[in-house]
Amino acid sequence: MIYSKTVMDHFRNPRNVGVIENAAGVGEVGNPICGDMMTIYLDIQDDRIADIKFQTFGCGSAIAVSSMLTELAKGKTLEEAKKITNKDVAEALEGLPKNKLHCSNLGADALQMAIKDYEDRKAGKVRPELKRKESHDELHRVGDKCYCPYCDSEVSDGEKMCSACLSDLTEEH
Amino acid sequence: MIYSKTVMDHFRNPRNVGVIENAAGVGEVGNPICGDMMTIYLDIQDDRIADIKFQTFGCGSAIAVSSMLTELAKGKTLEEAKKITNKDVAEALEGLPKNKLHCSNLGADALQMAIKDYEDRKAGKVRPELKRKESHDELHRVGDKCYCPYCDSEVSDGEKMCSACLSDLTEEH
Amino acid sequence: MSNIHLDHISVSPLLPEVQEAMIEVIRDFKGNPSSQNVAGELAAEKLEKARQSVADLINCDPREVVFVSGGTESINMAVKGVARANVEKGKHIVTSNIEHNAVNRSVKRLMHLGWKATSVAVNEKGRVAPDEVAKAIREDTILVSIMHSNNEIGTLQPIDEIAKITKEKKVLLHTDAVDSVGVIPFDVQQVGADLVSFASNPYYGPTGVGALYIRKGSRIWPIIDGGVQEHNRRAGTENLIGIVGMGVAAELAKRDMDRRVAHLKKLKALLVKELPNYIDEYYVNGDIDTSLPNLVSVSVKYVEGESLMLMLEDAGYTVSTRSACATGSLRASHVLMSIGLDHADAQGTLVITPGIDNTEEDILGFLKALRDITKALRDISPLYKN
Amino acid sequence: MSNIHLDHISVSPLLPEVQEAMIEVIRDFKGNPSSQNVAGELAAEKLEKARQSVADLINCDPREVVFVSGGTESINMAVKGVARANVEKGKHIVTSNIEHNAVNRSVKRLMHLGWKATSVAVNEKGRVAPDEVAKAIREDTILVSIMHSNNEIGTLQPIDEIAKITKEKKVLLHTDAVDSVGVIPFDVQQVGADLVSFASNPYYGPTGVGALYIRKGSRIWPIIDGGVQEHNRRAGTENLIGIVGMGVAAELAKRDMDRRVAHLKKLKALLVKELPNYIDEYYVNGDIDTSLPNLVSVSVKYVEGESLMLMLEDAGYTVSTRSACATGSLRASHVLMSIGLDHADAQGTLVITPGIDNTEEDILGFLKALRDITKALRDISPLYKN
Ligand SMILES: Cc1ncc(COP(=O)(O)O)c(C=O)c1O
Ligand SMILES: Cc1ncc(COP(=O)(O)O)c(C=O)c1O
Ligand code: FES
Ligand code: FES
Repeated sequence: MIYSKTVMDHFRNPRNVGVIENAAGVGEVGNPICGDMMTIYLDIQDDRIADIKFQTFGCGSAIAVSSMLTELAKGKTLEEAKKITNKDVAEALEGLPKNKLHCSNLGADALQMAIKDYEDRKAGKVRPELKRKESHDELHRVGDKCYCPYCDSEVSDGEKMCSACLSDLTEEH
Repeated sequence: MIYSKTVMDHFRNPRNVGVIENAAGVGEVGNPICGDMMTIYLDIQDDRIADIKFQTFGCGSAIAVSSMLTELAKGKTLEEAKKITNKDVAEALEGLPKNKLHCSNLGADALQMAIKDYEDRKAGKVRPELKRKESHDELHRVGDKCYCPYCDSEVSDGEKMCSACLSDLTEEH
Repeated sequence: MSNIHLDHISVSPLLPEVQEAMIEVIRDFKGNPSSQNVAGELAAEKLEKARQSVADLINCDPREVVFVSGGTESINMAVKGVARANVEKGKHIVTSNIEHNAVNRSVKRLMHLGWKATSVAVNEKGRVAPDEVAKAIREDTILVSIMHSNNEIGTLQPIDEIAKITKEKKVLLHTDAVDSVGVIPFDVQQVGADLVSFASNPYYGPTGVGALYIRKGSRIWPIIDGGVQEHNRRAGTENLIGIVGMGVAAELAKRDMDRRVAHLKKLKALLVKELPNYIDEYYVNGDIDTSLPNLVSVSVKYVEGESLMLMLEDAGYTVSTRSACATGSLRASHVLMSIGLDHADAQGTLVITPGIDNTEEDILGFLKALRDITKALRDISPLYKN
Repeated sequence: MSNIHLDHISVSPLLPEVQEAMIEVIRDFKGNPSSQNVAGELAAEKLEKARQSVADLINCDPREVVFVSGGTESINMAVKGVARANVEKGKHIVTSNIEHNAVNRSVKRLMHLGWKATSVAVNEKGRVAPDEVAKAIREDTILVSIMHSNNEIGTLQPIDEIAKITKEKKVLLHTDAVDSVGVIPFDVQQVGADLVSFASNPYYGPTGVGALYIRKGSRIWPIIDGGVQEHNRRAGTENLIGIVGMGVAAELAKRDMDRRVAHLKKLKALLVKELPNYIDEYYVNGDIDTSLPNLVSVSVKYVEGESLMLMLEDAGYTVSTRSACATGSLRASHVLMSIGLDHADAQGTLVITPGIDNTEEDILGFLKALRDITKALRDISPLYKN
């Protein structure tokens, strides 16, 4: 497997799968273009995540990220939960393949959106139609390196074309 | 071996090797650029080739060609000998590799030059300094096909450049 | 746990005869086919024997076969070599929108260097209409490159009809037949293409070896320059071990072709017939009537392909997927998009490619596993409302 | 009759360990390194293990190693790939006049497409002067390509000194090290080249497989486009059998390097020392002090190389020749011309390349055969007057 044992464990036996009816907060990210959609449902009691569930359409990495994220978040106060980053999730999973990093970028984002949704509603804001967040634009740069968003090869900074798949990179650079 | 059994036999045990002192006719062809030089010596009695010898600097094919040529010519009348062609020699050798055809082009040429040398001398012409005949210019076309004289690949007629070795073929075409 | 391999499009095991032939070369490796000595001549004989077997497989003259390092190099050589050799005539190429990346990226590379290309669209079964190809050919077109069979959906193209057009218009025709040659009957005289790219693994020979058929008289440049190997058309000391393997595989493919095709057709028919008894809400992609006998492409709605594939692997069945996630690319397959699938459905696409050693039991076992796993994944999918 | 192989430059037998490793892959051929499944991962592991062994052999990061189909492809990729990727900077290449045809013809191909090249002459020992390289570099030079060791005369080039120049002038440096890597110690950090082409057979691995070292950050384009293999730098399903063989050969070459070099040096010294006791009127070509330990080039006056070689083969000794006749070319070797041999002498040149299994008896036996055959051929040569 290209995945770590922990990833495979969460993928095969995902924790906290499902829907919370009338959830206090809901967050949705991703889109099926990248093959990846994630919905997080929160039950909040006393500013604490009493329950959390997810639904995911996505690859092994995306499912494992969702599962691990819910485990990390469950029981935490909202303040604590806000500090959970995508990096935390990836680390808890003992690493993700480089070309799957964008899947792991979704997990924490969905959680933060769900928390924001809860806070917005509490503040009496009209709940806007849930708009999925795309994550692809963030994928170009990982650490101090650039990767072609089309074929994932390393490209030099400033390059106007990916030399491998010949895609246009003028937007990125 | 890329050579037929007959070629190898004549190469390993060349017939009629050597020099005829004060030969009645001498013919020299080839040059060391192509790696190929051949000298034919004739002893003529009653318009008949009483003896014939050769010296050759060249590849297996060139040596076998020389040897076979002397066998074919020995004992023939001059009129008969004049009819010996390079093709006859190649056939008697049961074929030569395509890229060695130019070696076989030398044998009969050397014989014809030796006969001419004899006739010129008999006619009282001053014997000109022996000038070796080059054979490379003839190598471009074999049968109805053209071959690059530099790398021996087949080239289409009219092509200005060999597509394989990129040599200029404007002179040839 | 036992593993049932249903992913022959990714890799096929080597036939025992192929193995033995390769091992023999390995054990007694001592001639360079270009050397003028006894060992060299024996090596050259092996090389030429393989060339004859490969030529027999597609019914051509062995001198029209150039050995290369695989399907990809063969395609690169055909596309770039023809483009380079014919600049005086023009710089336009016609291709289709479901080609393998070896064709796509070769064409893209050329476009970056000033060539132009027209990509002909396929219908919802993945077929190219010969008319469309005819319309796309211009004064300055020097090459039409349309694949013979598609590696994701199996659809076969009417290359013979396209060949009539290209012949009339005096344009060279190349076909990527990597998944056809050795798998289904392929006679280059009937197919009519001027250049045919193919490999060895699809018919149980080694990977990393392939060939390009070049019809006599076709103008093409080498793309790998150097020594005089392959009649100056492809330089480099030969991969003799691989080439011998390819030769034996070709010989067996020709010998067993009818039997193999009949067996694979039977397995495919069973799979397609039984599918509705195991899952619902799916599509079978491509052209069922005119397609490879060893390939079934299924899009399972509401689930993603990589997770489906991984769970099937866990259950003992190896298949492949065309979901973006599995390939490390961020895009769904261009082939599935081209036949009109939406992104979510394309993401849930499995490519099932049985081989000659698979049985009907394998197919039925696979279907059971697919049923259970589809259910499990749909249960966690936000797209599935039941 | 027993055959003594003294032609390792043309082909070397596979080491037993290499054979076993390749046979193991053949027997259990079932994963595609790009596939996301157990078999695929095992295949990928084998691939990466080989990459590590190859990287260790030349002392680099495995990510700087791209597997290709041999020395020739590696050279084509380096020369053409760098040229293509750096057109904005310029279109001028510096090379030498004793390069292998893979470099020569790659450069010629580029020249046909508008690039310019300067070929630096070598001295009579076949050495390139770094000063000359410095002088040849222009504003628009994007690549210097000078071979590490010459395959006809064995001379080693001062690539490390040339690297200092190219580094300072910010020009990429490629070296064709096909006959050096695995044969003599080769540390890419010391050598300093940015791109290094090498193969596998020179150190008893299979033919048809090689690698290109690409120093991190070097601008280069792929020349074979398609799938995502080799980190998108070289497409095509991998020749796993060959690559595994190369990996094991690399491992053993590193392990046994000192012992092998010492043995070959001893054989070479014996051959060179004893030659005058067997034949007269000959030259040893190249730079005796700075050259490959496994290669002796001898020009025997008044005789032609192919006939010499064929008769030696008859007598049980395989060597190769650089005479035009033997290669099917009509020209004497450009390398021998470049070091100043005249045509006739060049035609009588033998390249004797002992291997690690040869003995001193082999060398002495060869010398005896050479003596007798030289005499026989001189006796029929019109050039020899005794
Ligand atoms: C110096 C040199 N460069 C390049 C090559 C070409 O390598 P290959 O035959 O592996 O393609 C060779 C080998 O024959 C060589 O000796
Ligand atoms: C249709 C098609 N074309 C080209 C290729 C590339 O062939 P190879 O992997 O042998 O380079 C493949 C194989 O994977 C293929 O299926
Ligand atoms: S969901 Fe996009 S790569 Fe995994
Ligand atoms: S003598 Fe020139 S090729 Fe034989």
